[in-house]
Amino acid sequence: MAIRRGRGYAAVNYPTGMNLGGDPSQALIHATTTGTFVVSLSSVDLGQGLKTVVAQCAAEVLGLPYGNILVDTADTDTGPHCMGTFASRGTHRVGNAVIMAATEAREVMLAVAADELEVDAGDLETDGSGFVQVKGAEQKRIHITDLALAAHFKQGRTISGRGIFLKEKNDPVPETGEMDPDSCQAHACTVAVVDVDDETGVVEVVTMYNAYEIGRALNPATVAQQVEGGAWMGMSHALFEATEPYYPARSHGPADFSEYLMPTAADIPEQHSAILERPAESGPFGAKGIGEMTANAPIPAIANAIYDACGVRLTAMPFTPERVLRGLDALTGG
Amino acid sequence: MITAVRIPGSLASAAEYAAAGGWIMAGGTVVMAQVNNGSVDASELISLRAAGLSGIRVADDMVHIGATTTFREVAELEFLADAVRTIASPSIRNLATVGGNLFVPQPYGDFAVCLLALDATVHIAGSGENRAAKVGEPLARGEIVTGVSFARPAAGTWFYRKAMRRKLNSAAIVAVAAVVHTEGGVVSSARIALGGVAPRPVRAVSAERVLVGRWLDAAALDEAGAAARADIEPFDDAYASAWYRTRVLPVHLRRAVLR
Amino acid sequence: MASTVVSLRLNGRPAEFLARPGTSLLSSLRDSLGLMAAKRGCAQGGCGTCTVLLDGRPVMSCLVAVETIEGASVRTLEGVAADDGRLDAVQSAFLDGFATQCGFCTAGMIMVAESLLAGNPDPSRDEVVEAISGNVCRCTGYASIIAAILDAARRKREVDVV
Amino acid sequence: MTSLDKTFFPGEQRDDFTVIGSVTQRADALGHVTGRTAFFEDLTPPGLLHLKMARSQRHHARIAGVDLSDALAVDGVVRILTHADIPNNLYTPLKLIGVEPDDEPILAEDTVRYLGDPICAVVAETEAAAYEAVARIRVTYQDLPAVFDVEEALAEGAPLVNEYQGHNYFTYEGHHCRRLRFGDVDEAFARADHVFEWRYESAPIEHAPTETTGCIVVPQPDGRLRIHSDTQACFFTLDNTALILGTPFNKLRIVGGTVGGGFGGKVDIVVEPVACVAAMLTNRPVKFVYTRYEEMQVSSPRAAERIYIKDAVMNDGRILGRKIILYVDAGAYARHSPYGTTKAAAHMPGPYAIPNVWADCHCVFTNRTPSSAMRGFGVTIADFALESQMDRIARALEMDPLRLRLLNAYRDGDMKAHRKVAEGTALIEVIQKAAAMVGHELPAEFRRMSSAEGR
Repeated sequence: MAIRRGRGYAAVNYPTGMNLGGDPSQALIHATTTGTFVVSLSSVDLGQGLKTVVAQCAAEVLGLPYGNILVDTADTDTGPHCMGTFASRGTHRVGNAVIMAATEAREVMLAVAADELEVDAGDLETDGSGFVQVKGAEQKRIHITDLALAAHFKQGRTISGRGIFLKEKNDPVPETGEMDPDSCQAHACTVAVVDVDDETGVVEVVTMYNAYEIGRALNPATVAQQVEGGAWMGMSHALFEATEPYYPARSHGPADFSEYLMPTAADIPEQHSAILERPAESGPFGAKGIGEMTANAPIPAIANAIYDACGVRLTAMPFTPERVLRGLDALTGG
Repeated sequence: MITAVRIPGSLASAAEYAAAGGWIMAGGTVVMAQVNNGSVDASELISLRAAGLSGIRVADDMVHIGATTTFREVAELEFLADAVRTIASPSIRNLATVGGNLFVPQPYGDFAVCLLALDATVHIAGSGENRAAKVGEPLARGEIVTGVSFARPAAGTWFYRKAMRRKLNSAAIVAVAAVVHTEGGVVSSARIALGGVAPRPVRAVSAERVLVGRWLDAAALDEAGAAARADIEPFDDAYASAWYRTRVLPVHLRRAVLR
Repeated sequence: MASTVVSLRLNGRPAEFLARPGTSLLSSLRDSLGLMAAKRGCAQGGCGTCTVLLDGRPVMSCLVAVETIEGASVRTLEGVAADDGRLDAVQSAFLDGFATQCGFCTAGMIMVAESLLAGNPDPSRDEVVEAISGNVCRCTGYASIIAAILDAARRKREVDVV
Repeated sequence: MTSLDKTFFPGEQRDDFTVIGSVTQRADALGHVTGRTAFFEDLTPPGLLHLKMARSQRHHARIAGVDLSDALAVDGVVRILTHADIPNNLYTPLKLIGVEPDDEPILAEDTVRYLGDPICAVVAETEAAAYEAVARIRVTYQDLPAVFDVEEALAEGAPLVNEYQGHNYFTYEGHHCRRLRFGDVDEAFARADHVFEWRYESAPIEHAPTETTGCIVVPQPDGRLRIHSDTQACFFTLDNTALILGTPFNKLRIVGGTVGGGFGGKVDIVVEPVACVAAMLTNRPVKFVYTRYEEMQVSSPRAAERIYIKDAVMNDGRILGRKIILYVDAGAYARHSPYGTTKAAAHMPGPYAIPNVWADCHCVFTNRTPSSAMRGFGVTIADFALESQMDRIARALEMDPLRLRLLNAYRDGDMKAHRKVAEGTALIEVIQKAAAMVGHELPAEFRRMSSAEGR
């Protein structure tokens, strides 16, 4: 019996946004009378943290603290249209729409402040803590709460903005497949280290090293969540998952979480991930969509590591102990 | 649809309800899952929670475990702790019982495999005489398992290994439980039970025959493991194919004993 | 098919409610008592999203026939924070450690951790892993959850020393 | 451990942000750790009815008869819906972006096409009564031949899976597949030092969110329906549901946005339409939430794929041409698979500059659970094939697998096979970084490579 160690590589790219475009999202933003900004959307947070990251986008553009932003979303009576949360489009599409809406609202906010401070709006800046101030004369300033009250009760103006992101729909040329299928591409390279038990065919992923290029990490903590959870899912796909374990035969489909195999907390590898940033021109602050791609590179990296470890080339997912062992038997003529 | 849940305060009362056709439930880990998806083919549930069947007694190396003793409690028997840790998850082991495990189909029911290897006696009560049975014997309507008993194996004679697709909380690909005695390195007796490789826990009698009289080494165990293929009725399921179970059975039999 | 009155000690307070025959503790918590922290992820005991503490020990509440635990003590995530809303160490560690994503498994994970740390103030990583081995998370890959539980243990020990 | 490496692309960075790029606590985390985040199923409107589905127990069959009499006799059953109750029973979700034809019934009419195809919806006062009634519905089937293999499905004489599609493939503007034609692959194979051809395959994969797909529909005093749903796409669900119900769009309101994991599985429109019909016909709130079994076996998985890749390769590792034949197993109905198959075609030939590319990507119908979108839609399985292929080429040529990739990596300015000029590329850099992380030594010329510099 031997445990055989191997290392495998894979490098991938992944498109952001619904294939071929035609997938708009809108955002509306308005200030309450006390200077909180409400971002109205109909977009869905699946747990990836969309609400958090679009609030960050709004705060950044408005020059206000994150705490001044409320996100009200996913009610079709109150939120403007969003195509949906899929295709790694949420941060990209909705982020851009929110930036556009917040930019319009910021212009009004500065115009209101200019009237209150009796200066030119072009001479104003935000300090990030809640004040609008005169550049170079920071003592001349007004707090967002006073500013919003003045807009409503004195000046009779709404501090609000509208935003939309639309990449025009593109139809592929039927003969050649010529098309414009993406807004930008994110990138990943995985190195997987595996141990193969050559008597049982059991594969253990020992370590995964991942390098991701994601445009910009808008919130490094939620980026880390996506990449760690996504790489786990990739490893799970690679070694365990199938709703039809005897595909294309339709038998023994798992009915529950006992039969549908995914790694438990005891089966996870050590993960080391590095994030690279090459801001995308089309992305909100350069961000690309990364929700999906994190699961992809681990699968071939693990297949290639298994080959490196024991010489068995697996061409069918998932890489079950049975497939590894049949491969080993074939190598030894067993 | 369930129309009543009985919680008898005594064994006699439980037996009466059982004779009337209700489903017996101890920890609920199997029965409640079926209640929840509407697949229980009975209208009454009989909970044994208050029937006084819980507890572990150890006297003169004889162990008696009450039917509704949970696996959390069984894990306190040191030699069985490792085996118990391979059964489901701690949250399930806080509910699941020894009695219930006897009725779980393979590839679940690991403790029944242990009991078979331990040559345990299953104590059964019912409307008539109480009786003692072997692991795997069917119950008549109205009968209730009250507990199991077995001799605690001597130090160094108990072996257990469960091969799973995951490291924790998964069904058996192959479970091996064995009591093997040696004298001067030579096997004097072996009682081996297997799980995951037949619809019920099975004795690997062919493997036992190979081992007795042999040095307990890898070669003997590999030969025994190969022989054990005659004792199994392996099946395909969501975890592994019959081919794979058969293929790795000798590996796990050897690893169970040589660790 | 008469319902039964069941009384429990629920998050330290008495609770009394009606249950139809065969009702699970999970259904009673959610449908009769309005306690929604425990989730119905599978109703088969396979996911752990419904984990609560029954007499101090974690159980899948979907597998407990509520009529059979008359008089028992049940603790849910709603009963973990202090009455004034202060989070306990496990909750704080999950929050600070970014150990939640969609949040659907969180209640079960926290309840398992509460029970583990009550009995074992300094668990090893392996002990944490085994404790949560019945709880499925599809988002995180588990590493942040394991780290948060170990961090919670440290926080609790520091508080105890002070 | 995850860390940011700012040393790459130094000229393209901007760091004058205050909120962007900083660790910010999640807006939803406090609700999660206190158990107070409200998911759709945490709503218990008074008078709530429960809907459970009676499903096909055959892979492919004519329905000879459905007997509801025993089921209707179950105490607590309020109504049993059949296809006749659904105003526009036939649909396809992508009709919103112009995809045709409608090919899937909400409730089966005369044929079932996969194990689990919905037939009747029981609406009852309790879940237990609904289950009991489902068990008592008697469906008489006349079995039809079924096909489960994508290539067998395309062979002459295969049973027709979906007569609305007319073939066992989705038709792309008159073609039996989505085509990609770039350069001249045959010429590349003729010129190549080596030709490598291998096959790859996957099985269907479940999203397995911890929260299953579901909704609660609550009739409102103004006659509208409020739909509490865990959909990933509120308006997409609303628009499709309104079309199926034949109601004005503004009769419906979707409230959602808090989802216990989606991963693409909650883009399908599989619970809302029938729950809305039930709510309209009973004028009571109705809950339809998938059981874990339904989520595992009936909800659409990630499609199984079969991929053949044939490469024309030179001795120095340059790939001259790549020919791909790809089959997506869509199952019995189209759902989102025509789109996913096009996305797979657009992804070819992977992140490499290959001057000659030919791909036929087939969206194939078989008698299994319809597949649909999942994280990495159209790409995940292709990447398994493409990157396994790269590893095998490297080994066949006895080349360093990273240098092979770097040599062929696409860069800014390269024309992709779908005739879009590449920009913002960074494949070279992620490979360089990964190599550094594991101590895989690269010669200076490979360390100096840059995606931003054309070749």
